Amino acid sequence: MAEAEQRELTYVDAIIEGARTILLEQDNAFIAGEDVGGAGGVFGSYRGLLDEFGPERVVDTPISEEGIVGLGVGAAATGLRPVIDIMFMDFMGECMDEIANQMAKMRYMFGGSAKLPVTVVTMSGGGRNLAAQHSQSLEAWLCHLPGLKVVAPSTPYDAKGLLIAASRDDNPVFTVMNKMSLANRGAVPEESYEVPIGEANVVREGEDLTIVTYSRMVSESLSAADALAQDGVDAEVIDLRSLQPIDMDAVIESVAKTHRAVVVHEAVRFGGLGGEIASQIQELAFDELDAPVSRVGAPFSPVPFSAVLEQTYLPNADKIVAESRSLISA
Amino acid sequence: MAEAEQRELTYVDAIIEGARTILLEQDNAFIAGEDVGGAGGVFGSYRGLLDEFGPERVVDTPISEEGIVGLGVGAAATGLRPVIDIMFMDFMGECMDEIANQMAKMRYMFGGSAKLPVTVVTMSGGGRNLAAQHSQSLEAWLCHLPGLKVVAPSTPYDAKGLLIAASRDDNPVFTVMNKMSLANRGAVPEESYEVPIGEANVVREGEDLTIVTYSRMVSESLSAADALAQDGVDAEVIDLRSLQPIDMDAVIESVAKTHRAVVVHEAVRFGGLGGEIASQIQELAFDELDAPVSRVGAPFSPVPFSAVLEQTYLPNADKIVAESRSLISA
Amino acid sequence: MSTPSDDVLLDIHRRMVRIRTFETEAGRMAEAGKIPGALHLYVGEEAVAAGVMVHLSNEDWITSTHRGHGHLIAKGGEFDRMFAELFGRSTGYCRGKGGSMHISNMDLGMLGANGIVGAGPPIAVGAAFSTKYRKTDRVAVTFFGDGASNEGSFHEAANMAALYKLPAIFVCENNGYGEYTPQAKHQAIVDVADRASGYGMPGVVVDGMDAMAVYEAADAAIERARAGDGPTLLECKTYRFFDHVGVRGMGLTYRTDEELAEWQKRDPIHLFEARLAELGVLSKDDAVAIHEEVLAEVSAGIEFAEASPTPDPDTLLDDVYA
Amino acid sequence: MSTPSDDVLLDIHRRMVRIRTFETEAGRMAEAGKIPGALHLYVGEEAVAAGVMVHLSNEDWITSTHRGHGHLIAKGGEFDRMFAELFGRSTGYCRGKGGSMHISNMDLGMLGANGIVGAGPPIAVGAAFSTKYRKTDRVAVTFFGDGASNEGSFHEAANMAALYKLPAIFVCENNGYGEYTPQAKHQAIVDVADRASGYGMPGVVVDGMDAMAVYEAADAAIERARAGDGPTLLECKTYRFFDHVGVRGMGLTYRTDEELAEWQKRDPIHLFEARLAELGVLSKDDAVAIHEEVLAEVSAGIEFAEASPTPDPDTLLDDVYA
Ligand SMILES: Cc1ncc(C[n+]2csc(CCOP(=O)(O)OP(=O)(O)O)c2C)c(N)n1
Ligand SMILES: Cc1ncc(C[n+]2csc(CCOP(=O)(O)OP(=O)(O)O)c2C)c(N)n1
Ligand SMILES: [Mg+2]
Ligand SMILES: [Mg+2]
Repeated sequence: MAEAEQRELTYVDAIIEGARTILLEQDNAFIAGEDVGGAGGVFGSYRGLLDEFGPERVVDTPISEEGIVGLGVGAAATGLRPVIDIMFMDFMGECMDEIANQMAKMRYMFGGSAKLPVTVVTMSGGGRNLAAQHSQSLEAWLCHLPGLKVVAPSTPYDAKGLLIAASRDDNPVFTVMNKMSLANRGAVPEESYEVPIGEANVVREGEDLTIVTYSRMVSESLSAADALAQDGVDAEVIDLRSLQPIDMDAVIESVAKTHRAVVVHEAVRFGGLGGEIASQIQELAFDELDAPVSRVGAPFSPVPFSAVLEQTYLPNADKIVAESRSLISA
Repeated sequence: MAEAEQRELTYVDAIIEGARTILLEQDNAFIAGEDVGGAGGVFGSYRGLLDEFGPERVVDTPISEEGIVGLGVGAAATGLRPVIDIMFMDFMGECMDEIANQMAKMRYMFGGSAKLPVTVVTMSGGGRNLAAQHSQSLEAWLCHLPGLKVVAPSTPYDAKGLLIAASRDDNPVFTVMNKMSLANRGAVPEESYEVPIGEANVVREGEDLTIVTYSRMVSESLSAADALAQDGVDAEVIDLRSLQPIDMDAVIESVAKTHRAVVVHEAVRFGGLGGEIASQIQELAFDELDAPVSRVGAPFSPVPFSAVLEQTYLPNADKIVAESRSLISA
Repeated sequence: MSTPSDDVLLDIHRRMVRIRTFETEAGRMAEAGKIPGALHLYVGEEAVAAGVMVHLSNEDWITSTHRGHGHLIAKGGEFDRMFAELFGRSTGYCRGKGGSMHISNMDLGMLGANGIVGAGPPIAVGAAFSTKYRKTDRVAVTFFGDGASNEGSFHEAANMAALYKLPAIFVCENNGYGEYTPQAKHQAIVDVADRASGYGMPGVVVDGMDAMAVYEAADAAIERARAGDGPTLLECKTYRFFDHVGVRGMGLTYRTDEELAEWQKRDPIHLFEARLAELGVLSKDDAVAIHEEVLAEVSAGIEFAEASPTPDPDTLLDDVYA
Repeated sequence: MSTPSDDVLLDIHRRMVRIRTFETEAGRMAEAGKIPGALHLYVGEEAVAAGVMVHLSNEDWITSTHRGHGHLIAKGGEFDRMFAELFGRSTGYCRGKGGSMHISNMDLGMLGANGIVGAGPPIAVGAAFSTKYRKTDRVAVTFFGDGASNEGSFHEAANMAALYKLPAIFVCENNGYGEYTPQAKHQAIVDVADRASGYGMPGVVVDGMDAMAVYEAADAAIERARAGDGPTLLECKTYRFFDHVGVRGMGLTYRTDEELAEWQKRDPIHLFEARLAELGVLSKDDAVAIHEEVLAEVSAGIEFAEASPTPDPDTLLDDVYA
């Protein structure tokens, strides 16, 4: 890569740049959501776009999530390429019908005659003391719905590249961003590029253990890998990036080498995507496994407000290390 | 059991009897939902109750799922014991906020000061050519939500007993009924009784293989077990009955005996509850397993309309047999 | 507003007859066990679909409901592919994957029947946004029932349409019941159109059994939309002559035979034929001929469907993704 | 309607001062980094909570919003346990699990602040159903913003309340903005109260900066509810003096200093104190004394919170289930 490309951006600026690229490249693309225009998004992730592209293409909406997603479905089916913002992932409860029964199924129900090139951008995760209704990681709901694609970038590079890829995809794609990652910095090329949907990224190579993860837990897993290295345990870390479709080939290849796997996500462990991944690993690589596939996720409670409770609640490097150690000694 | 108790009822009549028992036993209980009163429920599951208990206690509602669930939340928090009907499970998309962010979390967010004794009754499953929006099995969404309990009766006996247990529980409980089971007959005692929430039922004992399942797939699994018996494979079948909490002790006890397990549900396989169960089995009984835990579920598509496609789509005894055979030969 | 030409009057009439005949025969097929699943028939409400749709072209969009055949027929749907869909055949509009509740045709601008009550209005708002974004003069019409007007989705869509002055028309087909629940037991108002002012759009009540009245009111609403003046809520008072599902349905006693008979006296097709006869546009004999012609087409459609293959099981996973 | 006694007037005044002082100090604490998470302050809108809540007892229920401290204080919330909650301490009303957005007290009939815009109205309908079911004369009041009036949940709840003639009062706190979006950019109407007729309930607009006007309008609505005549939509025109979140928030330019200054001239506490002085009910000196007294209570509350322990991590999984 050329020097010029080593420019660093924050995760939030990478989202802005991705969104801007979409509006520049695709005449039929527009952004709609609560406070995406005048306010530039409550996380700042659309800052400046209203001024540059005007209110036809950067559309402030009423607080009407079902209406907003329906707008995206109807506009996409009739030839536009909407980028729909659902401010917090927790608010999906207000629009799951338009997501699950319309957006995900319209093409299939219509026998293939409709095309739904809609991108949904939303924020997941805890860590900001926002309590039970503003801190959830509900990607498991989405990944269970045939017809949707789901990506979850962990870095500024992936945030921009996956957002652009999502917008170019002719299917509904959810880009699940993470609100604790907004200020993280990383290299982001200025030009337009795609991170292909469905390809995992081996972010650390290792021999002893595979950590399969995504979103904010990638950095926690890398920290955990560093700590494990001190003990002489060499962990491989896979950033899935795409959750639906999911790159199980990359996971199985790694497990065939390390013979041990731990699946890590911030979402509640019970019923989270980790169950699917762990199940598939043991289905596909049973004979390779020297120990059960284990999982790290949040315990079975809503996200608490108080910092001490929230920090106890959230998965982190320490918990990944502990789970990995017990896996190694198993 | 005495002779008198061998009375048989259909699944739908068992629901009626359960609902009637609740209204008879609990003054603060009422039923609310679309067409539950005048029409006795579109599946007939509340037939006669309006006449017996009057419109204060059997309440027809507008088509307003979010309002209806909110009614249940507010009424439960203030001292009543609502039974809320969501006609088809597919319609949960219209009310997931009141389910996920209010009902499931209110108690926790309030530090324990609120109590939410609300029962939700809903119908799941395909097989009736009702296509993509009236045939889903979305229990995985619910089981991922701390604060909710979820049960899924397979027999008339369990339908009545779990419904009564749900209504006596001081927590929100979803009783996920199955629309293809409505005409099934089985022994149902006339008196009031509970099927305890959280206890699985070993419905067939066997030595070679454990089939873990629930709802309508219990009968398919029993048929599969019969077919397998012809091949000399002796399958144990566990009807989970309760999905949250889930009786993993019963499952693990069985797997420790059979050393092989297949998890079966009608829901889409990817991201379904089967992933959680299979993961837990290999976590808790890794050394007992002679083969990977396998899963039978629906393929990754919406439910199609046409009978030939729907029958291809739905999990059934044949598919369970095939999966079991490959597990045995593994 | 100009009075409709004879051609337009005959066009409206034919659309109504097409719906009536298709639906009546579909009901028969269902009773004969040839149509699986749930069938919500439009008989009695024909004047609404015909009176609105005659104003639209294939570039105008509509969203429909569970009771959607009438909308599709009025928008130009062909009997053969419609019956094929209801029968679950691979030649159906949805290749057998949708059935009655999802029947659709994108080429005709018909964004699908919908199994979810109230799901249509937000989608229509998206379609209206789309035509405005592309600076066309096309409109989007969303049909929904009195029952659906109590869904939050209607509210959100209506507010957004008025806010953005979108070329959307909200057509409430008020047939007095949501399933088996009479309107008085699902809302405390008589006219759904009263909700319009709460969004800042005009609300109009029209006799939904009178195709001419619907035609005129729809004309005004669509003109308004095309002129950039925003949406209208058009409530059409109508009645379904068949049961909620199928022809006679569950045999419930939620409505009386007398009530039905009273409304049947105002059968929209009879009323319109009388009017056309009065105007000298359509003689009794001509009307009979049209009914027969359409019935022949319907029969041909049924034959086509019956002769069509069921979907290849291998197509199960097709079209989940583009 | 009877004119309020001096005691009632002083009661309203004190409730307003309690809110103002609590919120101002909470803002200060947040800026000092002592309150984690998001803090939506009620300063400027005190007349609404006070004018409504003075009619209610602990047996009447309310639902609140993300901007909920004012409602809880007016309903009898105590400063010490409120600050403890905002600080995330185990002595807080929610034992540190809820924080500002979920602060609640069931004993006071306060069904929680709510992080989900529009989630409250359906819950209030449930509470109103409950009081009616048990044949008490208690009511349920739901507070919600102009922005929230565009959520489908409001629509469904309003329709149900009117249909069942429930003792519910829908209090819209129209402060002209949903976050950073002015009302004109989120709905095409000026008065949210115009939506009432679409449900079959009266809609009333009142000056939300005038505690007396709110008092009177709330009195009528609550009386109507208690009499079994059903719900009312009461829209209070008000303004928040602080930003959407925190005191000065994101420093956006979505509203002007002039607009703020214009509204501050009609500070509800100043207006009411002038009125009480005119009526001879409260002298300037007495008012100052009350402010000081309340400030002392607030300070004590903060001290209590600061001295309180953080929750024991072992309580994390408590109270997920009963
Ligand atoms: C979200 C949702 N809730 C409930 C239903 C079940 N349902 C199907 S049709 C119907 C009645 C609809 O009434 P209305 O909107 O008046 O239309 P009509 O049937 O009278 O044409 C109901 C409740 C549904 N399909 N979707
Ligand atoms: C369902 C949902 N959508 C969006 C948000 C984000 N949000 C929080 S407050 C707010 C504005 C609410 O406006 P309004 O109802 O007028 O209340 P105000 O803040 O003015 O008191 C928004 C959009 C949310 N919390 N919940
Ligand atoms: Mg109707
Ligand atoms: Mg506001």
